[in-house]
Formats: sequence, structure tokens, C-alpha cells
Amino acid sequence: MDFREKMDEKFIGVLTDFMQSQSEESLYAAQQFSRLALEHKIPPEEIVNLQKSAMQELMPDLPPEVWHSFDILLEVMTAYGFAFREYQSLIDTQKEFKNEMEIASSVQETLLGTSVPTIDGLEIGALSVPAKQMNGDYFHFVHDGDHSVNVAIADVIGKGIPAALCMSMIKYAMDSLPEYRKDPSAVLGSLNRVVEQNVDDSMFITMFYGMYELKNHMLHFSSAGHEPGFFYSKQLDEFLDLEARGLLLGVDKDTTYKRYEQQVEIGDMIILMSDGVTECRTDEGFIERETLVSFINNYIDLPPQEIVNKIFRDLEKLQHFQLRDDFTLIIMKRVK
Amino acid sequence: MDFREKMDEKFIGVLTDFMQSQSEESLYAAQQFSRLALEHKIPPEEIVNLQKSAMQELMPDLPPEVWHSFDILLEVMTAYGFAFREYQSLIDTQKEFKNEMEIASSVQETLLGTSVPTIDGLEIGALSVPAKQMNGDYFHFVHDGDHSVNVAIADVIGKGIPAALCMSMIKYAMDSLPEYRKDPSAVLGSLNRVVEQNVDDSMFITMFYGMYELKNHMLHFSSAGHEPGFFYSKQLDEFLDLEARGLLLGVDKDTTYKRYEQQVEIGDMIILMSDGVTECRTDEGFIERETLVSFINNYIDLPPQEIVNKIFRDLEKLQHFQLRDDFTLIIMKRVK
Amino acid sequence: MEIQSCVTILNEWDIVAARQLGRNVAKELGFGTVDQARITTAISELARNIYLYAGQGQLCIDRLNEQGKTGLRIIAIDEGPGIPDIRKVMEDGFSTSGGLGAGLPGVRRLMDDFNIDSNPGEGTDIRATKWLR
Amino acid sequence: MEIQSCVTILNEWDIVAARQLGRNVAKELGFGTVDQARITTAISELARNIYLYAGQGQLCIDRLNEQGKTGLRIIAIDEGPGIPDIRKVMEDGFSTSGGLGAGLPGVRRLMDDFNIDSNPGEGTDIRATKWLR
Ligand SMILES: [Mn+2]
Ligand SMILES: [Mn+2]
Ligand SMILES: [Mn+2]
Ligand SMILES: [Mn+2]
Repeated sequence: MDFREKMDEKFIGVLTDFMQSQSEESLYAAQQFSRLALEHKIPPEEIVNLQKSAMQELMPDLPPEVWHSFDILLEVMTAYGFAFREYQSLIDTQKEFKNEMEIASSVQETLLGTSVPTIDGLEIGALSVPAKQMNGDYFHFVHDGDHSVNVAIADVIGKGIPAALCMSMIKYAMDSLPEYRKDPSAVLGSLNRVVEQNVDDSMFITMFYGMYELKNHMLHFSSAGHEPGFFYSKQLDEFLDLEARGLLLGVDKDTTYKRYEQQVEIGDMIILMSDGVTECRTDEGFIERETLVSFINNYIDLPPQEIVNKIFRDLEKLQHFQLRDDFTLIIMKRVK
Repeated sequence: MDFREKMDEKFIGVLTDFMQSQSEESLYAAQQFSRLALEHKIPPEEIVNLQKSAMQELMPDLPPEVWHSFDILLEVMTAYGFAFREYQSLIDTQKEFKNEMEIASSVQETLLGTSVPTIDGLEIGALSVPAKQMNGDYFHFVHDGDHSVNVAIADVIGKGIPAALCMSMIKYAMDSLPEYRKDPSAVLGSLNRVVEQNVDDSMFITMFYGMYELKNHMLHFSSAGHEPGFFYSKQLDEFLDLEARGLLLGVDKDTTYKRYEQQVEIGDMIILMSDGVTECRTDEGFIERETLVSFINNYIDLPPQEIVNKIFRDLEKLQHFQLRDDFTLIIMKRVK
Repeated sequence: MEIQSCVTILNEWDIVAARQLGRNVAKELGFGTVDQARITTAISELARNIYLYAGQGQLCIDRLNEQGKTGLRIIAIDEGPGIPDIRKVMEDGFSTSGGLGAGLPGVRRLMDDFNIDSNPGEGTDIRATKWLR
Repeated sequence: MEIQSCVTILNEWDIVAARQLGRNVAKELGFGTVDQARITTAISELARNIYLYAGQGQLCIDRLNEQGKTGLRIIAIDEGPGIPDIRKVMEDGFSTSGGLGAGLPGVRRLMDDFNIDSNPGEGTDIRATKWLR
């Protein structure tokens, strides 16, 4: 450690210089010194000792009370040194944890295996960004040949790792229900029973399930307490709520889900989201659904994936880059 | 904040006292002071300022260089104050994280839902302790009426959250294979295909699967690269390896698993474990399997659950209470 | 009411000039010695980021007087490469690690108010305020 | 080769006595001022734990001389309630939080060698060594 050896000398240099000049330049030198000291993990009690030794060398004839005062400072700073060492070890823990979370989030991606299908005549944009490393939101597309495109969007109440664990269960439950895949109300009914049986009583899941029929461009959908989406009608140039009623998954095993329908014309858009999109807390409180609509309107002529990306970036900024909830936004646009 | 207001006064008191007495008692008072200062999150630059103000009051006639030296110390400690604030915020992050992990680990417990069956004539002890909060080991018993008790023990290569995510998948895969449940080699074969398809190429799982037939006390078993267990023969008073060959789950989707057999007499024990039990790193390196055997021998007349608990406690101590890997130990003893 | 003074940051000497400016204003406005040192350290961090990662930029000090409250705002603006992932920078940086943006979370914790805006290829605009108590 | 001196910890004055003992031995063995302060702080933590959570116990200082190396070992022994989950205490304690065992991870980080043994209902035995460099 080169710095450790020269530390005394450097410190004395800075100190002498400041005693002579009292200049900002030499205070800057002191800050540079402290930066190096921190990088080399020099605990604060050693800095006090440096100070004392330097003064003993520079001004050996000071009254004994001055040296005593350094002893007291040394005693106090030794306790701060405890905190400083703990700080170093917390940084290591934190790095290890970040590293683990990165692996976990890539494992989650592989397990959930979500991808956006390419479909002639239907442009799809989708983005899901976790507030922390692990995502408690989930979306999933199933492209069923020429017949339909099915889309699921779900949100575990709660965030982070517990939510992510739940979500991986939902994924497996969905995979093992292929026969019901086509009917939104049946899908939600089955998943509701799985969640009710397997998950903690305190965990609930909201889900929107839609089946878009490719032949007649009819969207069939059901919702289990999920944030309502929007339907954009090109002809009316208006955004309508994609309202659907239904209880959260996991509350009551006997609940049933109503099925709704929406005819989709050329230029129309289906906009699905998790509550993390609207419950975006800014300096002025949560944004309103109308605010979101106005954002979408700004980009309405762009391809869906770009709209989605730009809206995320805008909302991220509004929140000073601190997401409070997982963000998921899906836009499906019929183009022919 | 009461302390903040009286801080100057208190510090001057400690300082004056030490200048007069230079006693250990008054250094102890300084340490008590620093404990309070830390509890009240007083950053280190404020301590330096306290020192400077106190000295200005107590010894106003010191040469100006002394005050300059305090200015330099203040500058250096301000940078340490950055680190100190970061420390406070890391503590908060850490607490939040611990909290999240506690929820996650209880979610995991509910999801995995492992319990030890009570069976007439067969005593079972089982303990699984994660090295971190989340467990990447897994064990599972299925008690199939009068016919058999099946036991699975598995270990994801890797620890922590990513491993836990994988394990929840394995659990669902096992739940959806009820028809194969009875045959160890078929169970491992199926799970191998699931893992191969769904999991990251870098993740592998070792698993031991055993079926204990209750009528003829025959243990049928297969292993996917799992740490070999022990078979304790009462008659021979000897521990034998429960050797079984087989590839890790997830390596090659076409691999098959051989089925082995072991006759179990009254007083015999089946001892299953994860490598976290033997790969327990002590001051003298890893413990040997013989060491483990000698530990078990110490407690051999106790009920299996007590043996398992005591061995965990012994190994925990040997490792100075820092587990490097998840620990899982199962002992099944035929008592009649 | 705002009165602004600026220093153009081109080299390390300019960091010292920015510090000096900030310290003078802080003293003038009545901030105590400890706060002066803190404000100066924050200025150092921001000026150094400009110097190291943008090459050049401006560091300005505003005197604030709003609703009877007196305050000081540091504004650091550059047209450098910008920060691609602000969320990550604001989370990850450890003050002791060096590196781009390492000091930003530290500056945020030190000041009463902190705002950052950055666009890749366009530059970065950071505003941090401290109020006199 | 070990020479041991002990202080019985019953009240707060005994903490001071244990500190004094440790400081004297540290000085004698040639530890510098900073290390003296560190050793004394570690002794304080351990003695305080005895005083607060076990009611009484012994704090001993060993002078070590092994293979030409000189060192100091702090031994803190009590027959108090013991620590039910040592793993948790060694992980969780933050030095600034107060509470049982809050200082233990800190003491471990400060010393070169740290050993703890504790059984609920039987008491706790902590040994921490620092070598002279
Ligand atoms: Mn959620
Ligand atoms: Mn949400
Ligand atoms: Mn493992
Ligand atoms: Mn293992």
C-alpha cells in the first residue's frame, strides 16, 4: 500500500501549506487527501492520529491540554471507526447482494420466458421494469396459430423477491392449463383456485387476461381486480376504459369471472398496464389516468414499442428515477 | 433531539475532566459520549467542530495554526461524513432487505410446503437450514398410505435467491408428476427433462429420490449426482455409503437413472444429506465423511430428530457460525 | 429572487475556483463552518464530475430567497456524454469507490433538495439546494 | 506462554477497571496509541455486554508470546443467559444500534482473531486476540 506509507508525509504537507496560505487550494488538497484515505479504507481514528502526530512535529511546544484534547478525539473517533469498518463490510454485503439479485433476475427471466410475438397486422409493444431487481409484474403472450393471440398481464400485491417467487408459481400454473387457454374467464377461474390453495393468505394477485381473435378482430377479456386498461378508438379519437369486474386471484376459491368483448378496428389500440404505471408518485402526487392518456397522445403516431419506451422514460423522470412499483405497459395496435 | 442540544456542553465536560485527570474513567466517558453521538447519527465532521469550539472556549489564546489545523481536519472529516451518511443509508437498505428476505423465506416455506410424516415403526428426523435467508436445498416426503414413504432431497448448484427460484420450479414439476411418484428412476428422468427445458444452462440440480416400501422394508433409490447418503447397519454397527450413480438434473435430456435397493432391518438408519453437511469448512479444512460419521455415532441412541438437531449445532460451531452452504440432513430409522 | 455567479470548469484549477465561490457565498449567507465545508465538498464532487467525465461545463451558485427562507443552490451543467442509466447511478455509487457519479448519492444526502436530468449525448444538468436553518 | 490478569465485572466501575487493565497491558506490550484505543474500545464493548446482559462475569487479559509473536487476548466469560442464535447476532448487530451483541461483529472486525461460544442457560465465552505488528 503505497498511500499508507506516504500518508503521514502527505498530511503534514497539506497541513503546513494551509497554515501558511489558508487558501482554498490547500483545502482542496485536504479533500483530495481524504478521498485517497477513504479509498484506502483508512479508519477515522487514524486520521486523528495523523493530525496529532503532525502537530507534535510542527508545534512541539503546545500546552499539554492540546495533546489531551487529541486523546479524547481519538477515543471518540475509535467508536466511529467501528461504524466505518461496518460501513466497509456493508458495502461488500451490498455488492454481493446486487450480484446475487442480478443472477436471480436473469434466472427469473429464463423461468418466465416472456417474449413478444410478431403478428401480421397487429403491432405489439411491451415493457416490464421492476422497481427493485426482481419483477412482481408479469406479462405473457401466447400466439395460437391463425386463431388468436392471448395476452396475460398480472401483478402480485407486493414487490421484490416474495412477489417474484409467487409469480414463478403463476407461470407454472398457466403452463399446466393449456386446455383452457382460449377462454379468459376459465383461465382466471383456474388460476384463482391455484393461488387460493398454494399461496399465503396475505398474497393476492391481480390479472387481466385477453384473447384477441385474429379472424374477426374481437378482443375477449376478463379481469381479476386488475388495473383497467384503455381502448383507443381511432374513429372517435378517444381513449375509453377497458372496464371489467372481477375479484383478485386468491381471495375466494368459488368466484367466477365475467367475460367482456371489444371490437377492434384498424388504427385502434389496446393498452394494458399494471398499477405501477398510474401509481407513479411525483412531486404533485400520483399521476392521473388522464395524464397518462396525454402522454400516450404525444407519441400516438409512433410504433407501439417506441410509445411504451418513451412513456417509461418520461414517467421515470417525473419520479426522479426512483420507481415505487413495478412498471408494465403493453400496447397492441391493429394496423390492417 | 435532546442529545443534540446538550452535545456541546457534554463534550466540553468530558474534555475538561480529562485535561484535569487524564483518567481512564474520563476516557470511558468519552466513549459513552461517542456511543450516543453514533446513536443520534452525528456525522464525524460535527465531532471535529465540537472539538474546535470546545478548545476555542477553553483555550482561546492558542496560536492561530492550531485553529487552522482544525480546519484541515474538518475538511477531511467532511468527506468521511459522506461515507458516514452512506453507512446510515446502507443500514436502512440492509434492514429493508432483511425484512424482504424474511417475507420471501416464509413465502418459500408456504410454496414448498414440506412436512415430515409420522409413520408407525419408522422414525424420521429432518432439518434444512439455508446458509443465507433463502434455501437452495429442498426435501420432500410423500406418505402413500400403507404402501410407501417417498423421500426427495435436492440441492441447486448455487445458493440464495436464484437457487430458491429454481427450487420452487422443481416443486411444481414434482407436484405435476403424481403418476410416476413411486419409481425413483422414473421420477428423476422426468424432472431431468423439466430442468433441462426450463432452466438456465448454468444451473444444475442434484437430487436423491428414495421409495421406502413399508411392507417389506425395502428402500429403492436413485440419484442424480447427489451427495451419497449413509446406510447404518445395526447388526454390523457400521456406516456404509448409499452409493448410486447418475448425472445431475439438467445436463442431458436423454440420460436415464439406475435404480438401487437396500434392505432395512430393525435399528438400521438411512442418512441423507446435501453437500452442505460435508462441505463444512472449518479451521482445519473441510470435514471428512468419517468425521460426520463419528458425530452421528455420538448421538446414535437418540431419536433421529434430536440427532439431526445436535449435528447441526455441532457443525455450526465448528464453522464459527458462518454457514457456507445450505445444510440439509435427514435420518430415517426403522424402529420395529 | 436569484443572484447567480458561475465558474466555467475546464481544468482542476477551476474546481478550486468553484469551491472558493461556493464557500464565499455560503459564508455570506450565514452558513456555519460545518455547512460551509459540506457545501464546498458537494461543489467539489459536482465540479470534478464535469472535469473528469464531460471535459467541460459550468458550475453556478444561486443565492435563493424564497418566502423568507435563505438558501444556496449549486447548478452543474455540462454538454458531455450524459448518464445512460440515472437510476443505476443514483443507487449504486459508493462515495469511496471513485468512478462516474460515485459522489452523486452522497451529494443528494448532503443537500436538502436534489434534481438531476441527463440525456445520453446531450449532457447533464444537476441542481442541489441547501436551506439555511 | 500466557500471563493472565482478570477483572470481575459487577458494575460500571469495573468496566473502567477492565479498560485500564487492557490499556496498561497494551502499552506495555508496545501497541501504539491508536491500537491502544482500539483494544480499550473492544474491552469496553465486551465488558459492557457482561454488565448489561449477564449481570456479572470475568474479563481477563492474556499476554501472548507464540513463535516470536507478541499479542494480547481479551477473554470475556459469563454465566448469564447465553445467546440463543449466535449466527443472527454475529450478522445483524449494527454497532450504532445498541442492544445485545450489537458490538460483537465490530469487535470481531477490530481484532485479528475472534471466537465465541455460548449455550443458552449456561453463559458465554468470547476470546479475541490482537497481534503486535
Ligand atoms: Mn406488485
Ligand atoms: Mn403494482
Ligand atoms: Mn445449493
Ligand atoms: Mn450444496
